[in-house]
Amino acid sequence: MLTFEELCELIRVVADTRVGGVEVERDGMRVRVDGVQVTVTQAAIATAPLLSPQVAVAASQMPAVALPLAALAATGPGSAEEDGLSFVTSPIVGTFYRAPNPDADPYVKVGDVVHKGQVLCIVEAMKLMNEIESDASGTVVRIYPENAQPVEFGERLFAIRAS
Amino acid sequence: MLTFEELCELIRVVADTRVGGVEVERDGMRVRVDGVQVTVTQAAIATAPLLSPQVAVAASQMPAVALPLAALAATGPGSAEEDGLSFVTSPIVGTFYRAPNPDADPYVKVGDVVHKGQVLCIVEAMKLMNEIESDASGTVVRIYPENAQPVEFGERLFAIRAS
Amino acid sequence: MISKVLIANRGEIALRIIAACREAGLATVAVHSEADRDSLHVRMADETVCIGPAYANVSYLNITAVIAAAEITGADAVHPGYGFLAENAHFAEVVGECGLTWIGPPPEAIRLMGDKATARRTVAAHEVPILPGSAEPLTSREKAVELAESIGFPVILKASAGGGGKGMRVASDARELRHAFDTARHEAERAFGVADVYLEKYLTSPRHIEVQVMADTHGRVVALGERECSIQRRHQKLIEEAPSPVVDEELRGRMCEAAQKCAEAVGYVSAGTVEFLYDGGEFYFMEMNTRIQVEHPVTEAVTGIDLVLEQLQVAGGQPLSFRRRPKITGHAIEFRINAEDPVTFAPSPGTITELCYPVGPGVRIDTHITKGYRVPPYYDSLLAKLIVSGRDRREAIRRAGRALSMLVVGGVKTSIPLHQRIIEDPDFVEGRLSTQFMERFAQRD
Amino acid sequence: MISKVLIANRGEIALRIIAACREAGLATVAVHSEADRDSLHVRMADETVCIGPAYANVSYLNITAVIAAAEITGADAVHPGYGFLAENAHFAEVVGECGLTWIGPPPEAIRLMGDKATARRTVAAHEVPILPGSAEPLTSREKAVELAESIGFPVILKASAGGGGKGMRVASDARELRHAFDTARHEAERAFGVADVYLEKYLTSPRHIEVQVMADTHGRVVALGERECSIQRRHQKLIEEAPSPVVDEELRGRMCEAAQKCAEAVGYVSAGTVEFLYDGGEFYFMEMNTRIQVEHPVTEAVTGIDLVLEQLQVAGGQPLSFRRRPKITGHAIEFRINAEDPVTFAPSPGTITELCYPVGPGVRIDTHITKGYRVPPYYDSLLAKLIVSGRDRREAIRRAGRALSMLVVGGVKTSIPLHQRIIEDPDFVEGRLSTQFMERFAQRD
Repeated sequence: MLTFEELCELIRVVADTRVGGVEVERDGMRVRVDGVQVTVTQAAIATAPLLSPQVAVAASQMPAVALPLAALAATGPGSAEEDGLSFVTSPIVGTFYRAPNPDADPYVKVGDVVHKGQVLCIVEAMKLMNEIESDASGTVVRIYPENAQPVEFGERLFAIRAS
Repeated sequence: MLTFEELCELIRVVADTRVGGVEVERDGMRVRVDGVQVTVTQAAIATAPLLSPQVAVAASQMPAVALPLAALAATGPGSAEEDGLSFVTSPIVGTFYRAPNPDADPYVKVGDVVHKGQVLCIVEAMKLMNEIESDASGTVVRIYPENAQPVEFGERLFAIRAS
Repeated sequence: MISKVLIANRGEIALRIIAACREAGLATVAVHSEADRDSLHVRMADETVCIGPAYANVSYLNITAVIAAAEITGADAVHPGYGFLAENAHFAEVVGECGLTWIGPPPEAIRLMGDKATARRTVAAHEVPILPGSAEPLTSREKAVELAESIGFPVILKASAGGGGKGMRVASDARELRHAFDTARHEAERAFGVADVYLEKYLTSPRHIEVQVMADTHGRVVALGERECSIQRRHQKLIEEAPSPVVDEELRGRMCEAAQKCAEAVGYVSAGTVEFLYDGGEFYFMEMNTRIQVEHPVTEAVTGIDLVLEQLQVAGGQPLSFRRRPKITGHAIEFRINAEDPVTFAPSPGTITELCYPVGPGVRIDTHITKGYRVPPYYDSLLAKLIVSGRDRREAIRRAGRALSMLVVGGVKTSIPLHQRIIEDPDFVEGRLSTQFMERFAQRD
Repeated sequence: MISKVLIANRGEIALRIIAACREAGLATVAVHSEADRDSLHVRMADETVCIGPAYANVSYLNITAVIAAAEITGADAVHPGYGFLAENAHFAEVVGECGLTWIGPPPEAIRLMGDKATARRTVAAHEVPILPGSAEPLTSREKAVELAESIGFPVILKASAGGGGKGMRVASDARELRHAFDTARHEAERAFGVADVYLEKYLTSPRHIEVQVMADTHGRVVALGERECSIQRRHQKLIEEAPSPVVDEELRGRMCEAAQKCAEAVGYVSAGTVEFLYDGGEFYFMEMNTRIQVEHPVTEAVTGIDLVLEQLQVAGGQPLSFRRRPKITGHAIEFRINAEDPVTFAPSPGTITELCYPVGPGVRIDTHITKGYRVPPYYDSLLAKLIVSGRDRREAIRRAGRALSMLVVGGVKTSIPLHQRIIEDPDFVEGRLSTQFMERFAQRD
């Protein structure tokens, strides 16, 4: 069951994430944490995996984009799903290039339909051009870095909506 | 179940994070801490002034004696009311004596009915015998220090139930 | 010998005294107000006694409560720290009358040095240089004008019983002096209960340089070199350093000798500080502080001597651990980290939400704050003392830059940004200091 | 000249390097794993780059990621700290090939000193005393026995490529040696990929005494005196001090000369440490560590020199700030505060729920922890280094008692109670130290 530290942490998570509240019931223990504002709209999907599976998240108003990178990266490099979106994150540190060379067309642009395994961009590190492949199929809805911009490990590169 | 320190910590977390409230139920103990803005039913008199959120501790938990001195003393020297009890606390640092001299009878004993202004004990400081008067009328239900024991400022000396 | 010390103070100095007691193998009793119940000095002491409500006049300044706390805990000595009751001769007497050891100078020395006019007369009789002025309290306005004209304007009027800037008035001609005379007497009477004022030549831009002394009960008095404390704001020191950039070995010798004479003149024991004004190559006695001072760590840093530990040993009857003036090694600067608005200087109480310490060589921090600590609004605004040291002044300043930039105190406004600007000021860097420094700095800024 | 330093490390040493960079006026880039996102070194750096997941082999040990982080931030120099990639000659080479300045010794010096048998041969050729043993890797079991019989048992087998105790075997007679020979080779092969082992006379109860050296690119090599690091547990140092209680000025001169020769023999640049075993009045080369060390602060405390700052200046092409061996002033002791169970020594990760620092003179704390910090389970257990100093060893130990008792680290178990017991041990107090100290201490305890 929840330790005391976990309980406090839970409250902080509720406050930080601005979810409406949390209720946990198990082994004769019941915990309910009401969120910061009482008004409530739609369910949070992404916070649940952060907490133990016994946590029932009642309601929330958290938009997809507000997810901290930490939560994302915790799922490992590659993609992270959220609201039907997949995120392709950088598996390495380096410089992001949208095209194989300065004169070429970009690999993809917003609106393109891509398939799993298709090359989306290049991340250059130590003069090596690393092709980054999509690990989802769908439509590119957003490209995060500018061309030739540095990217960190775990940084979001593309958002793809499953088709 | 929750220790007293944990309960206090919990209240602070609720206050700091500004969540709506917390409810914990386990092993026959139920604790509910409502957040800062929400008005709430019944208040524990001694703790409330110290902390901002309103606290309702239910059932068997937290007998009067478990209250920290801090909560008490915050109400100032003299008496602090709680559940129909008045507490006479020491207005000075010194040594507590139940009688005017070693051969005399104690001023009061448990079960005695006292009236406001009646001398209950002596607290000696720098060779001065300071008579401590009751600021409530009622029955003495408890005498906290032993005879000739040192007492701090704000320390409880007597519990008196209003008659 | 003593075995259990009651610390009649709070904050960083209470902790500092506990630290010295631990090294000396002495038990400690912390007294505290209700507001300081969760303070670090309470937590670190062996025993604790709540002596009253938050306001100092009913707790830390309550002599009966402090003495009663010593009685009920069986403490056999009292260390007053600085501020509060530290320079209260009556308290020191009561401590002695109650059979407790006072960790400080004899009450008569406190009383004598507490009367500024008497102190001035006393040290002058021992050939300590003083500024030209009146030997006795001034009896009339015209006597004052006559004297001022003979020594030359500007002059300053000071309250005999004074300190901390109260009752002081500067006059640059006879007209101003006539006006100031009544005002100063009135202010002195209101602040200290005694209207007596005396007059001195006024230096417009002197340095404040003070000498640390230590004396034991075996008749040994040693001066430990000087501290430059010219960086002040409203008579409150902000930055102190040792040695002074302007004092050479010859001058240090003369100042230390003068300070030693001051201490000897009053039969001094324990730690004390003789404050001088320095101008144009000469120094003049200003006053003697009969207690350990906030800025004692810079002297500790350049001498290697633990002054508070020496106080405890001296109080226990032991001789000083050193026979003569210790060698000064390197340079040390103390920055007072106050909880205050860096622009308006208004006090800034609140909760410490973040606290990170600098790493690396040459840094000492004396503080009672921790993350989560609530700075109470009842007491002074000193949060911490940052003391940096290096092989020379330049290195100490460089390290100060690093340490100030890595010291993070969140939740309250502090004087850290002010210090960061001061150490980049060319006058500061070059050591061109005077008590007018902050005024000029504020104008330039 | 360099202007922006990438720090290829974490924890207290990353902060220590940031501190030195701030004094040198250099910008800083922190790299970090996902687990260290909220770490203090990340917060204190000018720029930060996440280089990989929590596990060190895919982040702090990932050469490509570290170099790429330097590239994207425009850093022009790399400081490796200690551990991780600090003694990886290949990494040092890659740094150079990428046009970045390596803040450390030349890769060849790292490589040569990394091969323990080669290092031994090299320094012996420069008249640095070594223990009797084999000049080359041993070719057969019987050759080993023959040699051991000529120099006398006990002997120790060591892996040529080794370090940190792996591949080591002690044999007290021919039978044990025959058995140990195969085991040691097997262990060496598994641990380092090379089975080569060599043999040395084994000292049963020596002291571990090391000498700090600094060299610049202008051919100047200076030794900065010794550190005694005999208090170890499983080849991990626990307490280090300077100077050694057993080293007098004559011996110090000889050891420093030997250390200087070791550095000169390999064209050394930057900070390095030559480790010696000391027994019966003689000392013997053990190995050279080609990096800044955890215990460098004790040398800083007794010399006044900022070793990390010197590293930065040397890397920028400047000469050392001192020409000859600095004077040793006072005594300093470092205590490693690890997150570990004080009885079982098992690592104790968790959240720091409480953190209070000691006050008073002679205390330095280098740490990356703050209240609320979560000690990640992925890296080493060093939480903080407490360095105390005093005018002599006795004073340093007394101050250590005070500082250890006032240092409060809540939420995880630490080595503080262990240190408190050690400094009361009569052998420790008298300076009777050897690498067997902890073993005996544990038995007595």
